[in-house]
Amino acid sequence: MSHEVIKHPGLNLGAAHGPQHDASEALMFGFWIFLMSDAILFGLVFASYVTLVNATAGGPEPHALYDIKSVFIETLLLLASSFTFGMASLALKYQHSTARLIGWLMVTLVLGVTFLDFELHDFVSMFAKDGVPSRSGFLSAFFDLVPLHGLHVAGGCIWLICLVGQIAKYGVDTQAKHGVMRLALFWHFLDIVWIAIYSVVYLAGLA
Amino acid sequence: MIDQFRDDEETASRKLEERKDFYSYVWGFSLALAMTLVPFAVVHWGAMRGLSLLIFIGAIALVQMAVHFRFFLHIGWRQKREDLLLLLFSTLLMVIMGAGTIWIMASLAMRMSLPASP
Amino acid sequence: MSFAEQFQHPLGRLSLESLPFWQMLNDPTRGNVINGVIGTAAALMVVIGTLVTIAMITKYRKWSVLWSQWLTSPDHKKIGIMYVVLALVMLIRALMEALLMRAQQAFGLEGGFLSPDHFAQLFSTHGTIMIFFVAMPFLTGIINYVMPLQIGARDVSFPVLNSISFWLTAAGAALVMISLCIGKFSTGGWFGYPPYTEASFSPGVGPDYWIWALTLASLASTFSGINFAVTIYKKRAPGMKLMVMPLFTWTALCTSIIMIFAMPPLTVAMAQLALDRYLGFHFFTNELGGNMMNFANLFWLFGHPEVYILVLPSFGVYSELISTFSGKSLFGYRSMVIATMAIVALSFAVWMHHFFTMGQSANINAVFGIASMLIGIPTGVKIYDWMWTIFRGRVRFTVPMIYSIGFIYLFVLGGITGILLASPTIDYQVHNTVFLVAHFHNVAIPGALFGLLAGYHFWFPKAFGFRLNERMGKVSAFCWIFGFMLAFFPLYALGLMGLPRRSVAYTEPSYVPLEIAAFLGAILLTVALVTLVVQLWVSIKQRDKNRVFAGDPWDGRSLEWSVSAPPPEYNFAVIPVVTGRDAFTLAKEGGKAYPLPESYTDIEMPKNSVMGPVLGAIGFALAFGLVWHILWMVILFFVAAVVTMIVYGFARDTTRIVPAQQVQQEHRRWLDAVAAATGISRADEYQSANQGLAEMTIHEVPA
Amino acid sequence: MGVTRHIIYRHVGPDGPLGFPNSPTTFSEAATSQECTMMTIGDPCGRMRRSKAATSGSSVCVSALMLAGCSGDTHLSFLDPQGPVASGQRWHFVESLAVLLVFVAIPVFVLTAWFLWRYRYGAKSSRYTPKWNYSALLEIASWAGPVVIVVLLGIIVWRATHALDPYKPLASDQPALRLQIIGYDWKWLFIYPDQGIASIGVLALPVGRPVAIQLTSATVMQSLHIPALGSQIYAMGGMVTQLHLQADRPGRSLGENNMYNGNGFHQQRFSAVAMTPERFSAWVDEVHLHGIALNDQSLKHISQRSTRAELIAALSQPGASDGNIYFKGATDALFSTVVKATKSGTPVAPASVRQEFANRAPLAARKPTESATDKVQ
Ligand code: HEA
Ligand code: HEA
Ligand code: CUA
Ligand SMILES: [Cu+2]
Repeated sequence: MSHEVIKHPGLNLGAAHGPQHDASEALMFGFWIFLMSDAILFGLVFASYVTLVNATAGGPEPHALYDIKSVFIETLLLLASSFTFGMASLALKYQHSTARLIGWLMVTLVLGVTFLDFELHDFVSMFAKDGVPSRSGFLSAFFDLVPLHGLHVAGGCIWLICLVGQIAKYGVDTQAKHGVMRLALFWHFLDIVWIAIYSVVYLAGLA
Repeated sequence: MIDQFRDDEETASRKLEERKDFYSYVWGFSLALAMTLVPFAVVHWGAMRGLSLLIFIGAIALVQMAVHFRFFLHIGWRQKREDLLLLLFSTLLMVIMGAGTIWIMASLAMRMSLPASP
Repeated sequence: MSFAEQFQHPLGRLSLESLPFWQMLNDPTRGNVINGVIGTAAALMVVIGTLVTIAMITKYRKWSVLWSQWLTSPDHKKIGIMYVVLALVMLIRALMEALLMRAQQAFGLEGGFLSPDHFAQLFSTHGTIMIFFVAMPFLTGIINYVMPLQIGARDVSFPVLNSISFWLTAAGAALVMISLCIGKFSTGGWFGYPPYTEASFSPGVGPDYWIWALTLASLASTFSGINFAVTIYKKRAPGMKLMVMPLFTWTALCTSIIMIFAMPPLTVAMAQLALDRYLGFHFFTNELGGNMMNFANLFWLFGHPEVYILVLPSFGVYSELISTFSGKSLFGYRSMVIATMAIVALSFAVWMHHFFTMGQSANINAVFGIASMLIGIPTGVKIYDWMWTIFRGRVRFTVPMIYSIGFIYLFVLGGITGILLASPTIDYQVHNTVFLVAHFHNVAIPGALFGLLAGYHFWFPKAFGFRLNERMGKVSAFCWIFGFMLAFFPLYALGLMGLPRRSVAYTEPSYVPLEIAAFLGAILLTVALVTLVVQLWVSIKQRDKNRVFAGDPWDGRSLEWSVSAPPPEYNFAVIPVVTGRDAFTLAKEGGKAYPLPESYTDIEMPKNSVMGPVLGAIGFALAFGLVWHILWMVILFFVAAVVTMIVYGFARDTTRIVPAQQVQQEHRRWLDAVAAATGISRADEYQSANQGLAEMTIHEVPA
Repeated sequence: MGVTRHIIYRHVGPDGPLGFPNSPTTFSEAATSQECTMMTIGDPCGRMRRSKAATSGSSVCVSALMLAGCSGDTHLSFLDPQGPVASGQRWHFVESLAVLLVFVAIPVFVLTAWFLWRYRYGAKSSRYTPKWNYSALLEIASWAGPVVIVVLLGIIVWRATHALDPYKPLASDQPALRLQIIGYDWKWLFIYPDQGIASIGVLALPVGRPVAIQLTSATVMQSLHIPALGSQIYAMGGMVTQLHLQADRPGRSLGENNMYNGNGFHQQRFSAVAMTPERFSAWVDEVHLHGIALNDQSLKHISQRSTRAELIAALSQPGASDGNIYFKGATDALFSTVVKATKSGTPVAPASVRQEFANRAPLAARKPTESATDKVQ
């Protein structure tokens, strides 16, 4: 069993799921490619940020704007949500009860929404310190990069709600399974992007 | 009877697999947690400075990404070839594009500032 | 006026002034009248064209057929054809603009008849349309049609996504078209460098039209790329290993890879420019830390790989054609594949050669210059391998082959000028002169478009069941080739004489003769296009004489020739098993080309889906609202888009079954027709006798 | 000209850069106007004809200074080089082209034609090997050939790129002439900081002396290009690029902008006129005597979006009547002031986003420049 080739990134359903496992291969591969394309997108937004980080044009600088504690909490929230999503994936793979699957998904959702809430607070406090995107090239780049990740997370949250809705309506059918599996990839991927933001924007910015 | 036995064996192996999968997430989570905490502490309490700090942050970040890929996204050597190749190719492109951009922009910035004295 | 206020008016920035004839009526100076008349005529053509189309469809009661058979169809073959039709419609506009530009420049000594502003819109729309809404849809269409057939698949991996891609492209095209009727298009060229395209220098709607049209096209291409790549990786027929795939499929795969990775930089550039324009960010402005050089950097990170998106599928077509019409298997298959992959990799590493003159260090310039030249190596390998394929073959000078020969000669010249441009030292002299214009038309037309045209002639009988008129095809092909030479070779000389690109007029009398020659060339190109249209019309009239239902009119080599023409919606009654390269030729040689299956099974096919048209319409409306700052439209259609996708997530039961019995019936009917047909030799290819069954004649002729 | 309302700017000025009416020069009016007439007739390209806007008010044209520039055609191309940079580029171009034609084009052209003929369908006796698709020798040759060519070209390119880097000062025993160029829509302002003068429409250069140029733009991206003298380089707002040129002999070369920047783009041309050092200093003196003051007011006019002809009309001062404009009182500080001003823009202060947006000019109010230029065209 364990010598089986893993068919696609993320937790594989495994042979126990029969044709649903096989059918996931192309779908997951497609989504994986999409994520790679998205990764390039983020990479370039990062590159833009790096080229503009010194272009403060006399406006506020990273030190004056970033709140490392809040960012640290956000990081923990996201990390925890990745773990809880992992638990949801396990519930799916090992066919635990639907309630358990939904439960883990909801915990993940709560963590995600809390993250967004913290992030919004960060932005608002930056605004108050004249840290608005139209103030300088640096702030433009910041407000391109970090909210872009935030938007992705928000999209993930909406998707998550829809999946829960689908499960409520149709049970854990093929499409719901594939949905959860793709969202899992998406969620873990966003985590990786956040590590880059955490390190490049915040830690390095305050270093 | 034999069927029953086979089923039991299968459940047992699935149990085992589940444990393995579960610990993969636990490991991933703990490692990631550590790698979030350490650079945070270093920056927050100013244990390092300048370039070495930047390198440290960067290195830890890379390791943490690898950890996420391994334990959360389950990317490994038993992967289908195209999944792994895709990841490597994307990484290559990201390096070319990112490094190229920074190289070019830095050169331009250097050569285009207003000369100090006329 | 604040941001909120800008968006406050229910019609946003829309007003009567946005109509093309408004200025002419209010201020009837000579220049305004000329521009107004041309603009109004163009707008009328769009409006009338649309109305006539709608009227005709209504008159012949074709709406429901159109809707259920085409617009909502997830069938890759139909989507492919719709892409090509879209390309053709857009081509008509872009070609007319090209003609106008050439006419303007021919009379451009001291003025001409167009205003600079009008001319700027012409080159901007022409470039944008040709790249994004002619070449891209055309090649995407051909890949769509041919690739699944070549790999023995029933459809692409994500048929509905395919339809969505098409409709997003169409929405982008519609946005460019409507800019003729309402408002103006950008004047910043196809790459629209800021700060010129920033709100402070181009406050109008033009750049916004351009931004959103490109964004739609870019999204669509990303999805197409993903779709094709997954299809090729996961849906090949048994035995079709990667190194067995036909070369066109290889190039389709490589093109898809470029689409997947080259579109993000464009999306980023467009998004950042939009943020600058709409929300006052400072990515590319002069002031407050903006850095327009990064726009150039991002755009060409996309732009250079993009030109290989344009040319690679055509390389694939040439490979198929030259092998087929030389009656010989392709020389150096492995080299060809490696070369194609090398081009993909290199294409991402040379983008800076588009701005050698921006001022970076000589080291960087030299590195990127030499990297650009490296592309000459794999490209050269391809050229040589095609030559070795002809070598010791039996070449039939059919229309596609004439295009291929024109390609080899002209593309090598265009490639050479590319190599010249890749030398920073030379580029410092000819950058942004018409020498550059000559270069890229020289590679884009003989390289990309000739290939697509050749592919059109090659696969037309497969798609529609009858052959195109050969004689007119030849006339058209020669007009293309010589028209091209006449239209663009003079530009090399003009560029060396210092004429900048995008000049509406000039003061140098010595430019005139060359400009006139180029104008005549453009007329000849128009003749070529007209001939092409007439050819289509004539061929449709004569279609009964030229039917090739059996499906293999040219002694084809890959799987698409092994099914009927046109193929059934499920492509293959039974998925073929592949044993090696040139799968169909192998089967023919083994006498197993038309096997009779023992049994048939039910085939599962995707149901029609309204997602494509609906998302296309929403995308169009959203973009339109953004362009004109119509707030309610933006909100409404943004919500609509989200809701649509959510609803689609809840859709179940999206497939239907084609019963085995129906498959059997259709397949048997075709097999009977094949049995009834007589095989013809290659000499009789263009006779009515060609019913699509090739006589197997492989007689080696020893030295 | 009469056919349309376009005013295509002709090079009225270069040969007579100092078209000051009644300028008390050392040259007699009679002689110069006679010469003008003569040259007007003799000019094969009709370059001496003037657009109405440009000539109005000009009755005298002092062209003796520029005789050399007048004597032939404008040099358009680097294939007709007037200085060391352009001739280096020409040599590199010819060399590369030759390599490519001889080793790439000709073999492909000849072999393809030959193969096509020999292995045409009707040819019964030529060899036919439908299955033959591999030959190690041919494969190696197909890869190795291009590799060799690229290596060869690569060496040439590496050397040429470094040798002809536009940032690299030219070797010379004379000190370089400093020049600062600011791109405006749609004209270039040439500043001679050490001479304290400036000009629009004509760039005067002393022969044999390197010129060290700094460029910037007061508006959008532009590209300065004088083909017969040397490289082109972008000029960008808030940034400074550099270019080094030299003219070897007296003559007039075409200068232009190669980066599209709006309606007046094609009129953003000028003449680069190389002259002997003596004439150059005479020219400088002349400008000092008769130039317009380069002050806030004239700068305000210059920075409008206008063509040179429109600018002349707007300045409505003598000293601009030959189609070129000359300024005295140019300071060294002007260039860096423009760079800084463009870079900083108008700082925006507000603390809240709402106010931030409120500060942006209304779109409607930003329009007029376009219609203003439409009129002229
Ligand atoms: C694929 C790209 C493409 C193609 C095909 C063309 C085709 C043509 N182009 Fe253009 N052109 C561009 C891409 C292209 N162009 C770009 C990117 C620019 C730069 C814009 C800018 O400055 O920003 C430009 C700019 C440009 C200029 C402005 C030059 C300047 O800046 O000074 C001119 C001037 O005359 C010109 C002329 C022509 C002419 C005469 C044709 C044609 O007449 C040549 C004939 C080709 C065709 C008619 C199309 C091919 C035929 C088909 C696709 C067949 C379809 C058939 C079926 C579907 C069955 N082009
Ligand atoms: C289909 C499109 C297409 C293709 C295939 C190419 C192919 C190439 N292009 Fe071109 N290019 C464009 C479309 C294309 N280009 C466009 C649209 C622009 C302008 C955009 C704009 O500004 O608007 C442009 C601009 C452009 C520039 C920028 C110039 C400038 O802005 O100043 C450069 C510079 O290096 C360049 C180089 C090349 C090179 C080296 C190749 C090579 O790939 C060519 C390789 C082919 C050969 C060399 C011939 C065959 C080879 C042999 C027979 C083997 C032996 C030869 C050697 C070893 C050398 N191109
Ligand atoms: Cu020469 Cu006036
Ligand atoms: Cu390129």
